[in-house]
Amino acid sequence: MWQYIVRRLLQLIPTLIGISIIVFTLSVLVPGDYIDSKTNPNLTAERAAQLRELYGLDKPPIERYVTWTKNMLTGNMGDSMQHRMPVTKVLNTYVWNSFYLSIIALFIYWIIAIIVGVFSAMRQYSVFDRVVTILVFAGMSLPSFFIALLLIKLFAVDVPLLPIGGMTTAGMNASGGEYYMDVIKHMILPVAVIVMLSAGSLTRYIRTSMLEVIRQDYIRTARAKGMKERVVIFKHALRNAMLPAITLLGFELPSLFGGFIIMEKIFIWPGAGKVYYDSIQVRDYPLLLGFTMVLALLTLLGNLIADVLYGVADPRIRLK
Amino acid sequence: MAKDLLQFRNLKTQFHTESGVVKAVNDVSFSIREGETVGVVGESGCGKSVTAMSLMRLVEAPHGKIVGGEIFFEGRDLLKLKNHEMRLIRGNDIAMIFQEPMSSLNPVLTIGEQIIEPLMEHLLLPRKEARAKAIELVKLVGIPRAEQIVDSYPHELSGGMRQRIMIAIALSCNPKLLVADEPTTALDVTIQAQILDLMRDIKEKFKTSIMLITHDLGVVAEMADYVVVMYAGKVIEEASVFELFKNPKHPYTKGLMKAKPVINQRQERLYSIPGQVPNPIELGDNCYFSDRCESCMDICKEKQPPLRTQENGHKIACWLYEEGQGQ
Amino acid sequence: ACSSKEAASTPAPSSATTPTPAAATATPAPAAPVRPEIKSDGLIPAWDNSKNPQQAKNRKDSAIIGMTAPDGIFNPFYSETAYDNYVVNLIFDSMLTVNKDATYSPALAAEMPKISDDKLVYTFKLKPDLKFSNGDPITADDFAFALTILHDKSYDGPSDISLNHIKGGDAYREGTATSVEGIKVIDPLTVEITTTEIGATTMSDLGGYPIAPKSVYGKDYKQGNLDYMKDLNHTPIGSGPYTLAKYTPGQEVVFAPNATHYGGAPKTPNIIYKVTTDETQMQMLQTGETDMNMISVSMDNVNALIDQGFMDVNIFPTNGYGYIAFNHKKAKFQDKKVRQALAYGLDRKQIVEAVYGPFADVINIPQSKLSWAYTEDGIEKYEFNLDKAKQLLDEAGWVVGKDGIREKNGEKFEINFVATSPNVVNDAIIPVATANYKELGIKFVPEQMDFTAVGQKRKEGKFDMLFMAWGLTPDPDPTNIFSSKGSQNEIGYSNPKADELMKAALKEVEIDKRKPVYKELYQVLNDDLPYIFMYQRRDMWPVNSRLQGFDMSPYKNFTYSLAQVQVQ
Amino acid sequence: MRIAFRRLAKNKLAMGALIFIVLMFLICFLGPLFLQYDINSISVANKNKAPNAAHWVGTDSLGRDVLLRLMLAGRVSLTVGLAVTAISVFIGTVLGAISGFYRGIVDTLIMRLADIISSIPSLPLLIIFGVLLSDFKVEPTHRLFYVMGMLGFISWPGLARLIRSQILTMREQEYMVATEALGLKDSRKIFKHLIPNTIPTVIVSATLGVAGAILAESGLSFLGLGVVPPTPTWGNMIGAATNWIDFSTRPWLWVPPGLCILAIAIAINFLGDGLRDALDPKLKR
Amino acid sequence: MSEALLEVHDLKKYFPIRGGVFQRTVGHVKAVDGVSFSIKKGEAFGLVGESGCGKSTIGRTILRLNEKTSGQVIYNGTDIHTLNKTDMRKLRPEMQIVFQDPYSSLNPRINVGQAVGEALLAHGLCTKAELRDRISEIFNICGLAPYHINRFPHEFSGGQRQRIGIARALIMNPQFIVADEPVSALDVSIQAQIINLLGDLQESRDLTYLFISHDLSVVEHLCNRIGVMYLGSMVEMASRDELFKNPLHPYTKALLSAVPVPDPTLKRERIVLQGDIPSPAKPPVGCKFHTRCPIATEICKQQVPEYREVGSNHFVACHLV
Ligand SMILES: Nc1ncnc2c1ncn2[C@@H]1O[C@H](COP(=O)(O)OP(=O)(O)OP(=O)(O)O)[C@@H](O)[C@H]1O
Ligand SMILES: Nc1ncnc2c1ncn2[C@@H]1O[C@H](COP(=O)(O)OP(=O)(O)OP(=O)(O)O)[C@@H](O)[C@H]1O
Ligand SMILES: [Mg+2]
Ligand SMILES: [Mg+2]
Repeated sequence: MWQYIVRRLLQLIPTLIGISIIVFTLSVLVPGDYIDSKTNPNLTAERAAQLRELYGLDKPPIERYVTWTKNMLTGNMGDSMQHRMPVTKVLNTYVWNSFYLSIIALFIYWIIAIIVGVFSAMRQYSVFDRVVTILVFAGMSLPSFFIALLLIKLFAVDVPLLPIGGMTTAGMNASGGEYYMDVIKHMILPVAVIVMLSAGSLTRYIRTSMLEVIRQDYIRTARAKGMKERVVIFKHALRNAMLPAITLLGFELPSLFGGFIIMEKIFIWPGAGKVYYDSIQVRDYPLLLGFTMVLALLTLLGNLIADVLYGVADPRIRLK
Repeated sequence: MAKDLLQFRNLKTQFHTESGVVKAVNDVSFSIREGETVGVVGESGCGKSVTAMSLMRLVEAPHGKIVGGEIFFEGRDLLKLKNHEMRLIRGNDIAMIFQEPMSSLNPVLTIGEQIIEPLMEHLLLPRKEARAKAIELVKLVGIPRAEQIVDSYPHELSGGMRQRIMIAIALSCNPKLLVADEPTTALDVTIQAQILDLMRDIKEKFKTSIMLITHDLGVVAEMADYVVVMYAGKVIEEASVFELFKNPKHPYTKGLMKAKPVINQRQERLYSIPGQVPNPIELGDNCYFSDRCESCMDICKEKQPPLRTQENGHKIACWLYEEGQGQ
Repeated sequence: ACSSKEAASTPAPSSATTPTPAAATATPAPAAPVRPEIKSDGLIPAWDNSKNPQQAKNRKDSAIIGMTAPDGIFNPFYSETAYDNYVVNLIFDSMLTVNKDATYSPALAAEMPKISDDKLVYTFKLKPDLKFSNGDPITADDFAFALTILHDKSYDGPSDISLNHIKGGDAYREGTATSVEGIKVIDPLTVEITTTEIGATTMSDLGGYPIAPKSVYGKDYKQGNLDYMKDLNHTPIGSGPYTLAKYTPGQEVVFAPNATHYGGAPKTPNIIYKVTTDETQMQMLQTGETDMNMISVSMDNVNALIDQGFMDVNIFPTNGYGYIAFNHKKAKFQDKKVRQALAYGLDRKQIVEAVYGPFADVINIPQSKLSWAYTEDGIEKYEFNLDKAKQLLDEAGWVVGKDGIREKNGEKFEINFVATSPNVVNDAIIPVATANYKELGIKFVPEQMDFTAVGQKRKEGKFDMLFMAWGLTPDPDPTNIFSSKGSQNEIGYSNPKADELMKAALKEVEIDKRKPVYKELYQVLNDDLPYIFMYQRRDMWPVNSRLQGFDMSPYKNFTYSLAQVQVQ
Repeated sequence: MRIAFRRLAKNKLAMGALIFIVLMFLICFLGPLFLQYDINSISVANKNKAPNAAHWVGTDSLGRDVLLRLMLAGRVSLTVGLAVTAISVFIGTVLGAISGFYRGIVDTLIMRLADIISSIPSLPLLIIFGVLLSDFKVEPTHRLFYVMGMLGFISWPGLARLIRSQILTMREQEYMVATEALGLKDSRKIFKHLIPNTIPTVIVSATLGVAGAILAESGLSFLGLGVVPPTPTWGNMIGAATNWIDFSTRPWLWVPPGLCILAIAIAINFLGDGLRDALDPKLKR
Repeated sequence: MSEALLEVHDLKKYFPIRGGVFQRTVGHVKAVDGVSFSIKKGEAFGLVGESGCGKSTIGRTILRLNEKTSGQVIYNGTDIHTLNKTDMRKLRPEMQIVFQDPYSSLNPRINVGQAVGEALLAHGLCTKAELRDRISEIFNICGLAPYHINRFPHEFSGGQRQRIGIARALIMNPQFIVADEPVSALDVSIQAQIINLLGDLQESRDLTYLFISHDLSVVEHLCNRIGVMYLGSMVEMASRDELFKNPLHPYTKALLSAVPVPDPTLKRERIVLQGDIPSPAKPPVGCKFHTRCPIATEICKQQVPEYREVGSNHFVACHLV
């Protein structure tokens, strides 16, 4: 197993190089650069050339790639053009906000999805199952902004219980407990939306694998041992049914930090999603590339962790 | 005579399949007394396992279903119990050893965990004690390196080891009734002997009744007090073990006795009953064995013989022994 | 001039106007509130203050202004987006300040600068005893410093001071001089600036550069290296009415009053810029989470705001216009008749009305109706007229072919229309133009792309027609856009007559002398049609009626009067 | 296989769903022929009308008939939803199965490829793709097909990993040892023995994918991929509801497309459930 | 008898024991620890021994369903473990196996007709048209009915599944079959039928068996030669008659004495094995059987007994013989 992990970690290197080449190439191919994206028509050709030189955008792509990777290796992701500060600092400013939101939502929707998925499998084709199915697909079929606006209308405008958006009350100066309460209040709606959107598909996956598992002979054995139905379901069946879900858990790692573009925009949550999106819009390559590489690394690690966990959780698997 | 612990009364279990209804258990009645070992033998596919499964109420829903009859256990009809009441009986009062040990063990839980569970559930042992007991049980069924085995997974064990684990689980709570569906098929004779001894000990110590399903007539002879012979979903003969082995009456039973190879009595060719079991979907009103019976009569092709008690408490379902029909 | 290339759907927030000042509407509340009529221009006053939500009423001494998130570059030399500029405007002052009608008056300057007779030398004089918020005095050195570093080789901010042609500027940039020759500090309050070329906008440009304490911004300065500047982005120090109290990225900017401000301490001590987005800015106004916000104008939005009852709704023309550009490098568009035909043949009124209702006007020249340079004299209106369009096309030699498509020299008349997306105007142009041009016998083939990609297509000339919008500046000069060598003239438009007129207009400094030149220029452009000019729309600033005292116009955004605003 | 179809045919819900999907297609492709409105005709006077006799589902902000747009949108959305899902499910299943089956170097290569694809931000990729299509002068009406391929291509890694993980477990089962003992070819082992056991997951992934693909398409139109206005899609019709006023006062603009997506997603789900049950030997109803 | 079809030389198969979260290898189960024997063409070689002693592992390693740890398996002159994938696959139809656990060796989603027939098609051994007949035929021989063809594994009883496993092996017309407990779940009548069948095939087609079973009566009936295993090693090997008449190793003796007799009146003396059952991970030094051997002496605890020929073709590993 150690050997496997070490080998996988070594594989990260070529994979990351591959990704870096591809994303860099993409950034070269994407039409326009930061200067082009500027909304300043006063820009003369000379001035534009001066700026490109200052940003190093006039150099040939290969040279830029080499400098960029060299800097990356030393942990220097360069300066964001749009934010005029080091990319690491920009990320540090926004990524954690996304993380808090995601991690809480993640926690909630995994629990919900597991419980609901299990019950709709247990009562397959019951009314409960049908209703859940329809709700799941309603969540999938409606764009995320839609649910967000609906909740805002219900709980922030018609009955002003919760704030419409933001992470803290404007101009608030509190700290400590009061501050956290305020943040939590602002979190409720976005978390609710993320949960509604994400729990659905997970529920379906868990339901399906539960359906497969509960008909296995060893479930019969567990029943024959007189175990409580709860134990039969949540220990014997769920353990096996969760195996595929581990893979899904691996995907969550990058999304924990990547943010949710639309959610963050609607709820004015100062997260990384919107910053990332903007970086594409204005062709802020250092930020775009830096963030992409961070996410790529997280994706790779997430998958690696999922694979390792999978091998641990399912003793039958032999990873090679 | 001890009183009946378990009674099957006209049990009927059916499976709905694509091509029709399989009457796997078709009107089966017999009983098991306290402290008694009842051997169930019969043609492969005749419904032995399904009978046992029906007793545990574990017939696979939705296409398998108990469609009729009663199963009385200590005076209560198991088929009428609520689910949670049934649960308390399973594993505790009635324990079962399944025929297929591989698929019957949970692949992602360690052996130990699977043995510990019922101990904690029914005997309310704390985990540590339960584990100690589990190791003890594993040793009891003759598996070496018990300490390691409890931490390993089912797929790492040999067929016989898995089977013994199933036995250990079944024995763990000292059930009143042990349903053993071919418990020793994968065991070599020395271990088999050991296991059989173990079962006998338990039977003596706790007055456990055993329903022993097996093909090995030797095992039946050694273990059973009473034998039930099934064929195509029906009981065709039952008697005490001595009576049955001394004096098998039903032509099928006779055939079985003849077919068994015996050590040091090697023949060039083994006897086997000619013909095939009838299709359980298209069962008619005839005696199901009539096609293969050497002494088939006209009535056999028209009417089913009832199960009737003859002398020595020997019950047979065969027209040969019906008054006015026999030779 | 400097205008800004804007995606037509995003309002250009740097300009605004209120013909009737909001303060003037503070009439005593009538007994039974009456819902006012919709106006397409001007102020629709609040009519039922009782609806004002408690949340807003609870804020006694502060105002919350909603806007798009700033990037956090609160450095007067580098701030670039409108939203960063909203912040910078409150913290920094410059020599001159803009008036509602696009003229200028002194701010830090004691008086309007003196201009030499040859129109090349400008003398700026500071008010005496001015202080920055950190207590340092404001001196001529600070002004000279500001102008100097804009010349630095490593300066990569948005300003382009080279356009002002200050003497010795190029030498400084190249490093052959250690100071800019044309910037001379005469005494602690006076600076004399010498330029090498006459420029109509030089005075307003020079007077508009913000002034920051050299003691802070120039402490680590070495010629050719401005790297240290980025560390100052979050700690601005200036002389404006407010200072920065707290900045939470993506959330809010909190300001504190600056008692040392030359105009005295602001009347509303606490200002908060709260980040909002399109989807929820209306709701936030409604619940009182914000007091004002720019909302895109439409019948729906105006109605909804009036319904709220407690909003003073300011509507005024946007300082900018939308247009459909031709690719003049393509042969078919070099013929003026074709361009005119395409203008006549497009039902602009329908498009504009569909998108903006009464809140936009079809225009025919590239200038705001509020500008002093605007004219309707001798301007063709290009009213929708398919027959005229057909006739012009026939004259141009484009005849209808067998398949109903016009052709000339074997070339089919097909228009590749590149549209930015998402964009509400394009959503209307495409169906209308497809239908209209089909009538003319022209195949209209639209495609959509993200904004920067369209910009790239435009640059590379890979399009036939495209829709975009320009923002305008107080000064009407359009040289960049329409002169043959204009930096933003990527579409290849060229008209020697127009070039000449633009040059002439810049050689004059007085408005009266420039006005007739622009009139002629607009007549030429109106006839020649470098673009199909589409519309000038409105901006809308709803303000919670708690806040009184705003004085906005398309040229003077809300930041300039914020210090005078009072909470009722 | 034939048995499976027979079983499927017996499942009323699944058949109902199938008929519904076919009907949807028919209505979307034939329906517009029966309406007298034209997609390009906009009418300011008629804008934002609630449902009425002339416009059964009302009109939009440009005065266009919503019903007509709904049907035209359905043509695109249905095709896109189904095609993209089919492509990504196909690639995902096959690659996932191969990867899990062979492990070792093949697994490494495929999974690293999956990693790379899931790491590359799709937005720039799609922007470039849009520009390329434009530069190569691909007919705007044909671009959709390329886009479907592209979307399908970038969305397979998730399913592939899921399938792979299941195959990893399955390949250790005794019945796979049995196929080895029988000397079956690898392709047969994969396609006949392993993939059928992953059918439930594949079906879930496919049913979830359809709605996702329909919505994803709306994002693509903005990048110059996908359809060009005035052709609508359900995704960008429902996108109109981002506007607060439309959202709160004009439900006819977004309820119908929303319902269409929902209905198609649920129908496909029922069909998928039916298919899964039909293919499941242990379940007979 | 003819020349050896299969030769096994010093075959070893160790399974790693994993422990801890990261599943490091903490030891090895020596499932097969240096076993040699050979089987002649047309011979039925019986393998008996304690449960878990490595019989199935030998069977699977011979067919290369496990990779060996060391040793050689020579089939028809070629070392099977050196073949490449394609050659191995080509060889497969010739060598078949009946799995010990019939249920798990059947794919739950493939109906049994297909399960039995697919390999025939895959190897081009019959045409599609013939297939159904071939399956019906083999089903019939194995005591299954044609109406079973479209059913799925879970719809069968244990014995029926076992017969499906046998049918799947036999339909290929192999040269060599590893039969791992092929009749354990069958009632004696069908068992007899199957054993007769195997015997017939052995004669008519010169079929060779490695027959693993716990049922000594069956082994006696079918096999020409028998090997007795204990804890991964062969402890005794002799022809049928010799072994049953003259068992030499104490384990073999214990085994024979433990066979249950189908006569309830007869209570026989059994040699009951006492003592700890050793672990294949840590086999005892000296003779592996010494911990349970009723007649063990000092030397047994120290020295590994040599596996030697004591009579004509009678091999045994015991110090005391
Ligand atoms: N799930 C099922 N669906 C359909 N038929 C079934 C199912 N389970 C069992 N059967 C049928 O029911 C009959 C009885 O099966 P059962 O397992 O009880 O046999 P058995 O007596 O235990 O045989 P064996 O000795 O071979 O284990 C068989 O004919 C079998 O094919
Ligand atoms: N995959 C595996 N991983 C680890 N250990 C294994 C594995 N397979 C078998 N073993 C071990 O190898 C030993 C021999 O197993 P094998 O299955 O060959 O026994 P057997 O002789 O066939 O027994 P039985 O008669 O009970 O089937 C056992 O101790 C078992 O625990
Ligand atoms: Mg059975
Ligand atoms: Mg075995």
